[in-house]
Amino acid sequence: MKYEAKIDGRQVAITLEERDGMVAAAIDNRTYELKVVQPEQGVYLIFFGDDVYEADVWGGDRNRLQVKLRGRLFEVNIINRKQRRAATDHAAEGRQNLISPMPGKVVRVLLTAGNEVEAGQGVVVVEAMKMQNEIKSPKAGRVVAVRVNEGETVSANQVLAVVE
Amino acid sequence: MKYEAKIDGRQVAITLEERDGMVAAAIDNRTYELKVVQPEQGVYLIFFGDDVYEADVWGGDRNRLQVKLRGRLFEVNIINRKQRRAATDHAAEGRQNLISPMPGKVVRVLLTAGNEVEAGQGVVVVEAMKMQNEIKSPKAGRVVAVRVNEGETVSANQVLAVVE
Amino acid sequence: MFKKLLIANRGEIAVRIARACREMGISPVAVYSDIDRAALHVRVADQAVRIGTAPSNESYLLIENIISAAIKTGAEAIHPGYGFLSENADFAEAVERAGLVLVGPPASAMRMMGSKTSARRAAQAAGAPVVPGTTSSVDSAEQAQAQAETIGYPVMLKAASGGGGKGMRLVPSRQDLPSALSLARNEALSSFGDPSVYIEKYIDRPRHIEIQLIGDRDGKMIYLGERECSLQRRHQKVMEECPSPLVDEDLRRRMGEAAVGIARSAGYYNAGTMEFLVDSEKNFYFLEMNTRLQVEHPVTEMVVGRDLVHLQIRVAAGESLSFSQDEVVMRGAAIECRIYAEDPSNGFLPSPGRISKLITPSGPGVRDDSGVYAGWDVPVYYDSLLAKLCVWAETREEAINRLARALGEYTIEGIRTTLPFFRAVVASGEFRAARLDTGFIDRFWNGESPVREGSDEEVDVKLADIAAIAALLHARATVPVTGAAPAGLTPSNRWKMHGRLPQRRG
Amino acid sequence: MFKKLLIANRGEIAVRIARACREMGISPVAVYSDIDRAALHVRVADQAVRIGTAPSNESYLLIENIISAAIKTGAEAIHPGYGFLSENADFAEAVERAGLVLVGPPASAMRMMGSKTSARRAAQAAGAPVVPGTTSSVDSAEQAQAQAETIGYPVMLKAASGGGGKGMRLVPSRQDLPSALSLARNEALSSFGDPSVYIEKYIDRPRHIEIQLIGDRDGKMIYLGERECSLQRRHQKVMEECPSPLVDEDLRRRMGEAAVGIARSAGYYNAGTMEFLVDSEKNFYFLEMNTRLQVEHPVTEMVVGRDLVHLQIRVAAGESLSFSQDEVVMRGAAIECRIYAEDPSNGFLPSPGRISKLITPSGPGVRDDSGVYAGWDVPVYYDSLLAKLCVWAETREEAINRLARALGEYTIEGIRTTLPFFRAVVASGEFRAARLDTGFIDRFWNGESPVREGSDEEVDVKLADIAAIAALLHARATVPVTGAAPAGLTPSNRWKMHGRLPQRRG
Repeated sequence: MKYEAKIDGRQVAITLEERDGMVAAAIDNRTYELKVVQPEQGVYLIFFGDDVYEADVWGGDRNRLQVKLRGRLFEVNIINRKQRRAATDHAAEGRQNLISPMPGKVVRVLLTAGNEVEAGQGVVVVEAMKMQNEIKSPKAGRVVAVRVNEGETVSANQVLAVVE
Repeated sequence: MKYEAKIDGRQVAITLEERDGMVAAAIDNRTYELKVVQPEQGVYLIFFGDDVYEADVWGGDRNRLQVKLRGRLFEVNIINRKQRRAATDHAAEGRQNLISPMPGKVVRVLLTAGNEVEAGQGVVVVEAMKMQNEIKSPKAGRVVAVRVNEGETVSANQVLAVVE
Repeated sequence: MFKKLLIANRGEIAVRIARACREMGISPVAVYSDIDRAALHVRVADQAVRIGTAPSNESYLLIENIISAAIKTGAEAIHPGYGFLSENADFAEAVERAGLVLVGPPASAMRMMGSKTSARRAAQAAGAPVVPGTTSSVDSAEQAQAQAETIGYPVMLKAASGGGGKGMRLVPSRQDLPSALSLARNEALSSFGDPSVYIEKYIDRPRHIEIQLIGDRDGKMIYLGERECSLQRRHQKVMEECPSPLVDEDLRRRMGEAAVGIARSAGYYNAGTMEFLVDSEKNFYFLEMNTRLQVEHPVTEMVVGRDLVHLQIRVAAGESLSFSQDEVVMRGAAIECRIYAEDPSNGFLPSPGRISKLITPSGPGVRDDSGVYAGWDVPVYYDSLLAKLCVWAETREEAINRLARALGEYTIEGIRTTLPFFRAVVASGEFRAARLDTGFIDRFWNGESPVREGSDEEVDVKLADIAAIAALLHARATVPVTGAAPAGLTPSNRWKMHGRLPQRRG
Repeated sequence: MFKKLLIANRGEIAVRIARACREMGISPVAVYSDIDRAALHVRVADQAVRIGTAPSNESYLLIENIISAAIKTGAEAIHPGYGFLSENADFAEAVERAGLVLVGPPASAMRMMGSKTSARRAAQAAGAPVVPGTTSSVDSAEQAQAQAETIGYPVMLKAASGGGGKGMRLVPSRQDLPSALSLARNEALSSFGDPSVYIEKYIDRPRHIEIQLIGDRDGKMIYLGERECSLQRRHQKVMEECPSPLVDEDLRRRMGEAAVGIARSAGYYNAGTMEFLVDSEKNFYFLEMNTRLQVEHPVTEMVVGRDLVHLQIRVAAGESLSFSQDEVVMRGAAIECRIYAEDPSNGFLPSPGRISKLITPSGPGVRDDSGVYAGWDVPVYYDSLLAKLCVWAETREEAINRLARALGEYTIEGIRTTLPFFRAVVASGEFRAARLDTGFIDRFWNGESPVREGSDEEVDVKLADIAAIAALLHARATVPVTGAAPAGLTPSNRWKMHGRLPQRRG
């Protein structure tokens, strides 16, 4: 099977096949013949020649898998066709939502609808885990709408404001 | 519901009911009103008045559940009617199987069919984890049959010999 | 000795104090908010009392609820840990009024040393050097700007009742002051219930070095060496060492004696920490006193070989210290990493949520003080500290090597943590060379990843490939891919997938 | 220093050596039998070579396979751990012939000190006191009976190439000798490939105390204090301490110097241990030398503050010891518990199988050296040691209290272990009073449970009740009971069952 993936942002093409209990993989022009055992859920012990690599994989979402390997953390996205289209759309200009990256409480709204905003300028302050975090505009432009009020509890990925 | 149980060999009668998210239990004449949360699979955090008890329960077999509580290990058997009958049978006299308590390898057979045997006398030596363990006769009598040969691999609970 | 002790805290420090109680034959009593009902600090206690709802000002900061929990359970003493009520003199007084013992300093000393402004006055009176700044809090932007003008920019804003970087802001110039003051006052109010903020001169690339003190009620006061706390982010410590690579025997003795002098003049007893800034010429300035146990106390414990929480409890119970200053011997080097639920690849944003897997390192010279477990849902309401990883070795270099090994073993899944950040720090040449100052992290970490110092390209590509293959195997096994074979790995006879953890029956 | 090192072992000691390698920047290479393919020691390695099938004489004891694994991977040195080939002089010579370095003593010294009979002769020649017994192996029951007659019953049978209690038998009287000899020779053959057994006088209630040595190739030999190893079962150590409660400065110096003298006369270098029996009058007798790292080395590391595996590797790489005898300072007290997969409630029978859950203790002064993980299937083929729990504290009493705390935290589910046994030992007054001798355990443990010293009846009943309720809740939730409601706990809104660990998707 052929796949595309991003490893820490770098895109690669992967071919992966199993035969006779071996895994044969090719990444760009590099080929690997591997044996794999799974000592625990999510843990892959990969034998490559005399080398052994323990990879611990987590993240239910295949778009953002975390792989711990030799004390390093890699982020891997497995891309399918739909996502490729979405990724193209995402790069488009226009309105953008200001998203809360974590659950928390809105302690201050710094700008209101109609305000000019610069890229990186704080729009809303969300408190979580005793830290006040300025949620910043991803682009320069104008605040179209602010969707939250001070004192309000927000969840992760909730839209706080819209800028264009 | 009413149950019978053995705690470290001591038999008790238990009544256990749930209402309004509370657990009401009575053991012999002692009554308990408890709140229970389950932080992990198999772990029961039991609130009894101001006391809190973390109980870690394991053992798939309800006849031999292990409960770790305040750094102590309890063995609990939940008894149902069938088992009560079986328990009575078990106490009966007559032929008894000599069971290997663990997997291993038979390194020596000490007695053969027809030999007299004393209670506690070794019949078969099973090696496991680099230890040689004499499997001893539970009673005085006669060896009826030896079911294994030297060098043979045995599994846990396999019958090694029969004495009567 | 006490038979029962209430721990007025949560998280790793509550667990650490409960461990000390168990070791001393004292029954530990926990308190908890609704959301902490199944928290680790409740699981390790003998008794546990609900004291309110999740927000800390409705539970862990409620003096009355905590004291009535102690009375109700028959606890004779209260250990406040750090944070929450640990430096609240009103709480200390209330504990005493209730006929209970606070494991901490007397309320009077806490009041004098707990407010940074009066502590500065006390240090000056005791003849110790202090950083130039205001000795009282500033209320308006205008007043602050006037004060800052005389001190000279850049200046620091600091919460008078504060600690842990909360309510603290660096102000580079005049126009930044109003918004910084407002943020700092807000944070101070929310964290400590007191919006007071004062101004201090900002010392460029300072070392942040502190002296650990322990004193008994008979007036014996001993310093237990220093800690290097220069690695900070947002003015919050993230990594601490004992001893400081900068401090020699002479400086240690001078700082230790200054610290003892200040504490004595305040009538202090129990554990406390005197924080100093040290400039590039090894001049030291009194910064503040923490009138409680510090987060980073384990590095001192490992090097001096004494248990600070045991000592705190003994002193609180009226025992005298059984050793003298001469008997304090430092051996080897210890380093602590604070494992926060923050995402270092995304500006250290908080990352609360469910921990799906937890593997803690162990083996020689490794200590993990944790407040979480696999399956625990890290709440959004409290500080993001999950655990503290400490290592000890014969030398600083060996301690760093051991730390790298232990960080490699440490696995937390389900939420983002600062583990990847620490792995990068211990690999950095600047850290190994002990070129530490409070600006280190901002220079070292660009907000997403370390500023690279060069690495082996070929090894990197191979590791990345293996990572991608593992991710693909995982994705295939767990989430069917459009167009891909639905099954995961087909087990062969000889190289079959080793059994997964069996599910419990039922 | 070496770039790559092969670890010719498995289990906890292989993991411990791999950790040292990581800390020293050395790439660790594992070897494994088929059944150990997913063992922890493989998981922590950089490279791993299959060396045969499960039985150790078809894998871990195959000299040729191990040496070719080292050559194939480019390892420069081999660390044998303990057990297996660690005291095999042929192996040591084969390693040398292959142009590799053994992390251990020279083959000549191993040969002289490794056989207990020639070691006894060497010790006698060096003027050290020895236990009366034969200096050569006994082959027939008749010969053995004749020898035992002159020594006087009871006598001990010991494997000449042995260690760890294997091939060792106490013989109370003449008629017990034939069967004991046969069992001992069988075990010796199966464990060490050498059936030789010798006879020694049995000393009643002896203390088993050993001196840790480290020497470099330049002839510097240093003793690193003693270990108390009197707590034994089946002549196998189960719990060790450093320092020994019996040993004072004078006895330590005398034993240390005797140990150094014997080792010097054998041309010994690297780490080794001189074992002594000490009788009730503090007379010590040379017993044997272990020409390798000991299982119980961590207690010495914690008290002297030096890493023995690091030192071993440095010395093997030709480095000189960087410290002198005077710089060896002992601080505090450490205790080790060997967590075996044995069932203490059933005569300590082996208990191999799948570990379903594993929680290791941590916090101040706790070290866990483990070779297993949750989900690992402990094989029947090897020694039953799962992990070593070590604690350190300022005094022996505090170490015992800490050990009790850590044992309480330790959880291993799925198989039976010696944890409940250790919990009983640390609670016993005899152990706390340090009334230790090699007969302690037989007196203390009746084969199923501790010989009770009295306990609080009311607390016991309440705990037992809670345990029964928890078991019932568990059984209801996981296994339907005939006649019972099929469901488990019905979650209410306020006190609902806190979320279980979510299953991975797929």
